[in-house]
Amino acid sequence: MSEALYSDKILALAARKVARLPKPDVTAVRNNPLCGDRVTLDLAIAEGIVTAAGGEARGCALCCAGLAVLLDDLPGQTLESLPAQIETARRSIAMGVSGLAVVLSVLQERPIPRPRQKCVLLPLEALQEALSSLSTNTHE
Amino acid sequence: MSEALYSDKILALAARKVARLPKPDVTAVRNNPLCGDRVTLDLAIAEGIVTAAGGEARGCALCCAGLAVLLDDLPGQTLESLPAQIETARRSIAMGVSGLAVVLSVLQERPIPRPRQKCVLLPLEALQEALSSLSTNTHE
Amino acid sequence: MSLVLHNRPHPKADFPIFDPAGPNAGLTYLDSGASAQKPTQVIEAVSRFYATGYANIHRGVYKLSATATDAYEGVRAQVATFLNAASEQEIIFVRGATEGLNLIAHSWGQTHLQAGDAVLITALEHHANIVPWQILRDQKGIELRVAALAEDGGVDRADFTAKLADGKVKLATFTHIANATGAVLPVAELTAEAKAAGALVAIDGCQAVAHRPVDVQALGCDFYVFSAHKLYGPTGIGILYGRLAVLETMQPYQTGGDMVATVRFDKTEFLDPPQRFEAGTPDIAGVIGLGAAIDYVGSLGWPWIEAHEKALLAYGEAVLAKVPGLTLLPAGPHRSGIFSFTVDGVHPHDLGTILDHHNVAIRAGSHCAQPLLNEFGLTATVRASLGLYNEPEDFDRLAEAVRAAQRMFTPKRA
Amino acid sequence: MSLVLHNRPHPKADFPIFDPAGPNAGLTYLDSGASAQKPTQVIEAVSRFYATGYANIHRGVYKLSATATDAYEGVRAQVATFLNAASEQEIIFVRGATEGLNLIAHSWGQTHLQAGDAVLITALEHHANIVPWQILRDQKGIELRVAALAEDGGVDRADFTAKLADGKVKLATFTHIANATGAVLPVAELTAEAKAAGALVAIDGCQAVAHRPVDVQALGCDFYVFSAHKLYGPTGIGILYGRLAVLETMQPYQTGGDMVATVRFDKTEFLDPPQRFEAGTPDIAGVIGLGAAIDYVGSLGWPWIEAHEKALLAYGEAVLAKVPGLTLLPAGPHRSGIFSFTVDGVHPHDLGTILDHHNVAIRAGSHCAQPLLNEFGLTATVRASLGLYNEPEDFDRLAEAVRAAQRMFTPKRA
Ligand SMILES: Cc1ncc(COP(=O)(O)O)c(C=O)c1O
Ligand SMILES: Cc1ncc(COP(=O)(O)O)c(C=O)c1O
Repeated sequence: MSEALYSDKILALAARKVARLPKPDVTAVRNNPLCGDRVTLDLAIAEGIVTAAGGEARGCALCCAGLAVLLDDLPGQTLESLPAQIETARRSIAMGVSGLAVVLSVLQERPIPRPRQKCVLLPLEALQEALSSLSTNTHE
Repeated sequence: MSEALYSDKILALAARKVARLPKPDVTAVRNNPLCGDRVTLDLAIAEGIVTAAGGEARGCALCCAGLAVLLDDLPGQTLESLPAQIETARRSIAMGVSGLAVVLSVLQERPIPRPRQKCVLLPLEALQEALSSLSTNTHE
Repeated sequence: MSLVLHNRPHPKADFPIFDPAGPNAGLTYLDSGASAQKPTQVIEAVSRFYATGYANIHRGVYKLSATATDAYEGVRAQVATFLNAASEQEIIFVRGATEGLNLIAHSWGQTHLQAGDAVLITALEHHANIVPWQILRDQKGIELRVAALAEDGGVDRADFTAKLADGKVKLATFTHIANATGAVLPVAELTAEAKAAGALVAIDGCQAVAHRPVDVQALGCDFYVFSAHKLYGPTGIGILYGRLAVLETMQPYQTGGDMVATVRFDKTEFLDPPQRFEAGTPDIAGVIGLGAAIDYVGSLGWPWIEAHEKALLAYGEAVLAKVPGLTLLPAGPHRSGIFSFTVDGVHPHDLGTILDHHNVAIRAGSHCAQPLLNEFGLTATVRASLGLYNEPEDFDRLAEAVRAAQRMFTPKRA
Repeated sequence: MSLVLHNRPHPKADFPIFDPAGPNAGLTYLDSGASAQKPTQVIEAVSRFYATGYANIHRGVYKLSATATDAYEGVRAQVATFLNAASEQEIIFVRGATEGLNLIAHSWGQTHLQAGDAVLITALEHHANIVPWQILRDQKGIELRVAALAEDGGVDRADFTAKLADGKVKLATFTHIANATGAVLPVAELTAEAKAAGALVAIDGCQAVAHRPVDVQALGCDFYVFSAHKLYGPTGIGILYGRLAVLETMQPYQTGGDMVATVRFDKTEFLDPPQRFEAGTPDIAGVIGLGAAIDYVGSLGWPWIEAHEKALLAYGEAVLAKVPGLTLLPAGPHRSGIFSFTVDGVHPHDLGTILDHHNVAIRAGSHCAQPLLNEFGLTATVRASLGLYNEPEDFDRLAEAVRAAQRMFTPKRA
């Protein structure tokens, strides 16, 4: 009857107030159609580096905590380094072991049960979408 | 390991030579699409009475025996009485008990296993088709 | 409250999943609306069939195959009796309700519907009774009408009537019991109304067959579908009942072996219903298991099952009413077997996970009924649904676990 | 002849249907081509799942459902390995081969074929690989071409080549092993030829998967279908392998729950393959049983299975050759697992019944391959087909029973 998944740290992260950026360079929105959850992610970027990140989540605690961690971790990262970090995080989550790598390091403590992995992934998917819409725009 | 179904009587009936009528009043053909068997039945009729019956079967022993019995039994029967007799025979066969009633009395001795009932029924179906084409013609 | 079943122990003991010495000891299972657990009688019927009587059916001349065929066809007759169909020819074995509805859309809809016709559903449908009609709409240019949700969570009867008025509706198809809320629809009245307006009627009985007797002739419907796995039977098998006169006008669905009379490369002739609609080797063992499930339900009897459920519903409603911040979705004038709710401040998925930590299995999400939840302004709820093995205590455990979740999500005062 | 399997007893002991103390004692089962018997390992995997791990999948947040989902998806990965598919996304669970072929005809054929296109089959097909294409032909005005039977009972390769020549063939679909004769088709060569001519290729692997390893990537085919019940697995489940790039271009088949991303009354979005093609609650227990069947076959290993079959075929051929008046249908250059024959003076159905009286279970009839039998000028044969539990003695019993039938039908000399 372990409720370990919902550690105080996670609950605090989930309750954290997050805010949209006033003038983002790129915005991405991802839905989880199965539960109706939605994550919006804003990035400000200068010279290939994330200078600020904002957003909002309508979702469960895991989804909100995931976004909060992401917003903490993103500023200062190079765009170049992000795809590999996303991939690592995705794989760790899927493996059911912890080790959510750099991006979601706070969630490392507990394996995420499979039915809930999608919740944690939603903010990452928004990030991925933001990156791909950036690169599309660059090429145009 | 009873081969009772194939009694000497049935085998003799199955081996009996049967012949088409030269000038039938009605002819019906029925196929069993599942095994390719085919029964042709000819009737000569006068004043509502079967005066002669002939036909041929390309089929298994049960089908051929069924036709032979039918050809024996039909002459002298009133058309009126046949539908009820067909129905009785059909029901007895389906019940898996014997008692094939009037029409197939010789087959009475052994229950016909379900997968083979269609074989015995084929000549009866030909008879039914002959009767219905007769009545259609009459009404025209 | 008395839930005693005379002459036998409480049926929960028939379900090995609840074995107190087994791996799921202490399980509170409140997800029978998604799928019901299986009694030993069903599990053993299936394994006994494989172990002692297995053969493919319909084509074998040997005893084993003939006996298997008799057993398979015997269940067809049994299902006809279970639904009070006029004949066993009206019973088609399908994979489940989803396939049954798709079969109707394809084999009846493709030939009988044309541009300008309408199909009427309700706002309370499962995706399985929405999407096949959308596909038809997009392919054939028919109109898909949706009878609105009433304030009380039932069907808006006036809207249902209005949407039949112009006579364009050729098929009205609705759920017997809404899987996302437990609302029991007045299916006999809706059927009579739709038939009077010249439409055929299909009923999605998925959530009904395990909870109340169904009489398709009394209902007067043309089609009725359900899945065996919600009736304590195996997965992979379900029933499409179709009125024979209607089935006879319908094209085949899947094609191949077992549904044809003659096959030539230029031309093929099909068998009559029900064989016309059962192509290929069916789920023979699934059918045997469904027969055992119907026997099992029959051994308890509807009076006990209905009384048991009535008592459980009353108890559950009382218990849930006492949980502050819990909002129950309304289920119209009559509720059956299902409570769908939200809890202030706790997301349904978090709630689901925390309930699981308390060994309470419920469903969280949209319950394959996104449009209905949207009507309530929601995207997800938590749903507790009942089976005949549930006990009043299950609601106590549910409520306790909900309170624990609430405590977790209440901001801590320092 | 040695049929010893090192380190374990002969696998026949794994199949409870042959229990010498059971109701089928003495059974000679030679109808595995219609459906194979099930080992205890499969029967118990299914009942254990129901008894200890059952829940609906994909939507539950609780452990039982997550574990069931993992088991279900684990079998998808296992099947991908079994067929050497590039990814488990290429594995779609269907009811059986019949549904797999119908799914291709509908979801690929409806969108990718148009009047003037052709589909190429062979004269050796099961009805399941004929009728769906006839339906498409009649609906869409495509041409259905049939590669002829060769003298030796194989495919007429020159005719196959000729029928591809004009580039109109968009899909070539053929059986791996002909169920009515046992002819093994040169599927790798046929596939290469059809692909070179610009066609996609579907292979009906029903009679192959239990007899030899299949490598869809080595074959180079776009689709491969089979039924679990012929692979010692449960009824009600089968596999459609589809190359991902092709699956991604295909429309849904059945629609409803579990295959949609979002549903609104005006518009619905579908999930990616394989989910796009799996509407509704699948045969979860069937999938678990299929996994156990693949494990079982793996535990024996292909070397043993193939050597065992080779020995049986040689023995069977020798025994049947000694029965006067018995004519074996030719099976091309290679035969696998099946003997189809007629006996002078004894109708196949009578023969089937008499063999049954001798406790020998074979199939009599057209084997859902009427066009092929017609090519041989026949409407029915008797077919003996092999499983891994067969022993050489089974052929002795078969031959003895055939002789008994011949004696019965020989006119008695007074
Ligand atoms: C070659 C072949 N194709 C297709 C089928 C159809 O398989 P099922 O009836 O399991 O769908 C069979 C089985 O009879 C077969 O042998
Ligand atoms: C009302 C209703 N209709 C249809 C279905 C679909 O049933 P299945 O998934 O067994 O095909 C369900 C089950 O989820 C249901 O509750």
